[in-house]
Order: sequence, then structure tokens, then C-alpha cells
Amino acid sequence: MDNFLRELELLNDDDRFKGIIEALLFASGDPLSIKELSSILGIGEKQVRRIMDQMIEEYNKDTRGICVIEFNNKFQLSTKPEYGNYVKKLVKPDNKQNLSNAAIETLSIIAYKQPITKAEIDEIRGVRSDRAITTLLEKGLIREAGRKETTGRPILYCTTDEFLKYFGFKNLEELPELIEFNMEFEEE
Amino acid sequence: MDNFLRELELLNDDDRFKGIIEALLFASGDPLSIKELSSILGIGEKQVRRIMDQMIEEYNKDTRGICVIEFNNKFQLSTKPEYGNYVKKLVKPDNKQNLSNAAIETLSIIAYKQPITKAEIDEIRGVRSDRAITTLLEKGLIREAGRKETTGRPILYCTTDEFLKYFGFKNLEELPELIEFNMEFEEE
Amino acid sequence: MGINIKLEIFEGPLDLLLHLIKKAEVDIYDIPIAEITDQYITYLRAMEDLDLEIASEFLIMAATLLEIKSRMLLPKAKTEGDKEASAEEDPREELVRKLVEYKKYKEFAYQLKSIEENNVIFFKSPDIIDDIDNSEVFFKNITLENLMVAFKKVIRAYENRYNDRGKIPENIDHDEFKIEDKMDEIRMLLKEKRRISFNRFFERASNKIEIIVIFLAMLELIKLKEINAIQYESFGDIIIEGQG
Repeated sequence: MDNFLRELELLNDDDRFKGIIEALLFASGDPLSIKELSSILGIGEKQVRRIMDQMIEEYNKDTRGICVIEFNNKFQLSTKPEYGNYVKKLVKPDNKQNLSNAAIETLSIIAYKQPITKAEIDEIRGVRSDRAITTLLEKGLIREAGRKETTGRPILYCTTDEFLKYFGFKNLEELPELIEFNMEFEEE
Repeated sequence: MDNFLRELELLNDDDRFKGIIEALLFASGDPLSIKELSSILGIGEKQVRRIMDQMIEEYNKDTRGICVIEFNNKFQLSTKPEYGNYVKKLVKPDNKQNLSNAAIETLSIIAYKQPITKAEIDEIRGVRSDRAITTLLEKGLIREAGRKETTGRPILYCTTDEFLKYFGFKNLEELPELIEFNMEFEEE
Repeated sequence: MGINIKLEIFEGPLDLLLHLIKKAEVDIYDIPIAEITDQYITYLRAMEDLDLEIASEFLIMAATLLEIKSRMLLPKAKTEGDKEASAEEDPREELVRKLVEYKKYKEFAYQLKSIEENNVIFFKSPDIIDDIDNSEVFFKNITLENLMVAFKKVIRAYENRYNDRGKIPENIDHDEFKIEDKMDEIRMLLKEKRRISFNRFFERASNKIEIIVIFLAMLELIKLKEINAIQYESFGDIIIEGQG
């Protein structure tokens, strides 16, 4: 097939791909990279890029309550900030909330292995932890603690005083001990 | 403000409400009822109903990968079935093991004859349905619905909202039509 | 009759009967009862031959079929030639009614099954919604214990994956390496080859921690007099040598 025809065919498929991408972003929850989308859809990264640009544009319309946010060539669906006040009304009257399992897992890793980079957390969990880290940062349970002196100088994360206060630890040394104790207990 | 003006203003707001509703459904993840939407938006249930009908329509477009599903006057966002195979590559469907023939046979009887006792199901199927009923209860597709006022006061079973969602039915009234159609088709 | 019966899993006697009726291409309202009964019993025998456990429902149905068959053989009661009346007395009537009813649900079940296969949909988990009005955070579901349990689970899962892949991950410094394990590894290597250059033990180490652990293991083995470390010349290669 010559280039022109191929280009034409791909263009016609763009709409369908938009649908698939929306479904993927929606169901995944985590951010997806151009690379991942390209491999799932079986199309080139350039085409994905073009489609994403169009999608981001289309989501700007007033009738849309969600939008595509992009960072580091990754994409994620999110509610539009201007509707935040309505979304907040969904929160149950009592102000206690649940941390997602992903957030709890991530927090436990940071607590024990700090300072640690996102890549290292991802490696341990076997899945991406971007959302969980964002949540924990927002809740003030973790903070950035400089950068690791390695390729890419990734951000290091550690727990905050707020975290200690919340759990009533005197200092961090208490935590590993507790975990160790608990592990042994578990083995018996 | 007189009625006419209010009506006009509300109509113009429909687009904005669509955005808000999309944001709410997205953030909630769980189903929201017309009642809940009406109370959060501060508009009447009739208007919510009208907006929802339009939204469901608009989501049908090819560029959309998600859709609004409706069951028992509740709404929830989900990925479109036609993109299920792509999403499967990314997300493991939890608990989405297909139902056994026995379970689905039992379910079809409960769906049509509810509320119904186990003995009545067994009678129609000509075999015992204990295992099938347990599976369906575990999957949340059926639930107990009181007891039949007869000897032994046997448990009655009926289908759940989860059942409607699982098969994409809006409500139970859709079912008899389906089965009736099926019968006519058969007879030809 | 010499029919080759393909054994299939039937949901029950009614399911089997429907299958036989369909196969014989006969009218469900006018079942040739003798023929179908024979086939039904042949099927049960085949199941028996295969040592399959036959549910009691299948046997009861066989009895019912035989009873209907014998009733059909009885001379018809004298009626005034009213066709409707004789139809009402058809011994097959009750069975037919059941079959038709069951068939209805079976078809419906079939339809549900195809919907199930095509209705693969996914939902999104609820957002975690911030309540910024509150300066103090409270979480319903995290206690210290939850945190520890989560950590244990995640590490265990990680270790399982790690074992599966047999690959050493980058950038992770934790208690991945145990002195005991490294001692075993050194023993193994020295079993294959009695003398090995000191440096070779560290060639495959992925990070500093692993090197230190290997070194500690070596010291431990020397202390236990399981191995010797020999340096033949100053700054020369150190040779590790097993005792056994």
C-alpha cells in the first residue's frame, strides 16, 4: 500500500481509536504512555500523539466534565477542576475517608524504604504508583526529599512529620522494628 | 423570577449540567440515582431525566469509548462493550469468569419467575440447583427476597441490580419482551 | 439401534430429552415415545459403561418414560370419538408441558449467555475525594497494622515475582540478599570447581549490598574453616579454595 492510501485509511480510523483510547484511559485509572497506547492499538506512536492532541482539544468543550491530562508523555482522565465543588458534594457527610489500597501499599513502602524513588516503588508493587503518590502528597503523608544522584535524577520520597503524628511514632526507627516483630509473629 | 424565564435559563444550562454530571459519574465510579444527581445539582428530577436521556444518546458516538449505563433509574459510566477486548489487554476483569450453563439456566428462570423458591426452580429444570444458586448469590446476581408463606417457609430468590448491570438491562420489564420475542422466533 | 451416542454434558434429564427430540427431528408435541425411551436408556447405559455417576433425576425420568410407554400400549379407553377428549388423556401430556416450559428457559439462558459474552464492560474505581476544609486528616481504613499488613503483602508479591523472573532488579537496596544464601552459593560453586578466583564471586553481583553480603558470607565460611583464602603474592589474585 502506498503512503498516501495508508494515511487515508488511518485517518478514517482515528474516530474509532479515540473511542478505544477513552475506554482504556477510563478503565485503567493509572496514566498510560504513548508507547503503551501504541502497542495496544497496534498503531504508530506518531498517530497516537496526533489523536491525543485532538482528544485533549475535544474534551475542552463545555458539555464535558472530564478531561485528558498529560504529563511526561503519559495521559490520564480526570474530572475538570471547575466542577470540583460539585464533586466534593459526593463525599459522605462524615469527613473520614478511605485511602485506596494502592495508596496504602505505596505509603507502607515509602515508610519502610525511604528515601525511595517512584521507579523503585513501581518495581516493588509491579504497577504504576503515580496516582497513589499524588494522593499521598496531597494528604501530606509523604513529601519530596531531594533527588537521587543517578540517571535522570529522580525525585526521592519520604514520609512527613504528619505521618509520624498520625501513627504516633516517636521516630522512624520504630517502624521497621514493628514490622519485623509482626512478620515473625505471622510466620509462627 | 417567573416560570418562563426560569425554564429558559435552565434550558441554557443543560450543557453545563451535562459536564457536571459527567464529572460526578466519573468521580463517583459507582452508580448515582436520579435523586442524588437532582439533589447535588439543585435541579428537578425531570430535568435530570431529560439531560440523562440526551447524554446517553450523545455517548453513542463512535469517538466515545465510555457510555452511560442505566438500570433501575441509576446511572453509571462504563466502557463500551465493543471495546471490551482492547480493555481486557490492559485490565484484568475481576471475577469475570463466565457463568456455568447450570448457573445461567437457573438465573434465567429466576429472572423470569421471580420471586421463586429453590424447589420451584428444581421442578422446572428437572435437577437440583443448589450449587448454581450459591454461585449466583456469591456473584451478587441474585438475592434472597423473604420467604414464601407455605409449608417450610422456603426462601424466595430474585435478581439484583448487579444482574441488570451484568447483562445491560435497564429494568426487569425488558425481560419478558425478550423471552416472548425469543419464543415467537422459535416457533417459526 | 446402534446409534453412536456422543457423550455430552447435559444439565438434567429434560436437557437430555430435548437433545434426543431435536436429534430425531420429531415434533415435541408428538414424541415417538418408544423410540425416544430406547435412546434415553441407551444413553444412560453408555454413561454407566464409562463409570459416570448417574444422578437420580436421570433414573427417575427413565422410569417415567417407561411408564408412559406402557400406558401408550394400553388399549384406548372408549370415548365417544371426541378427539379433544382423547388428546387430554394423552399420557405424554405432563411430560410435554414440562419440556416446553424448560425449553423456554433454556433458550432464554442461551440468549443471556451470548449477551454475557458480548457485554464485557469495565468500571472505574471511585475517586478519592479531598475534603480540603479539614486541616486534620483522618482515614477510616489505615491503622499501623493495616500499613504493616500492606507492606508484608506487597513485599511477598514482589519476592514471588522476583523469583519467577530470576532477574535482579536495579536500584533496589533492601534485604534481598541473605548471608546464609550466599554461603550456600559459595559452597555450590566450590563443589563444581575447587579453586576459584576471589574476584569471580563478585562478578554477577548487582549492587553494593550484594557484594557486601557475599563478602560477609565468605568471611563466615573462613571462620567456619570451610574455605581457605590464599594469596600467593602481594597484590596478586586471591584464590578461594574449598576444604572438602
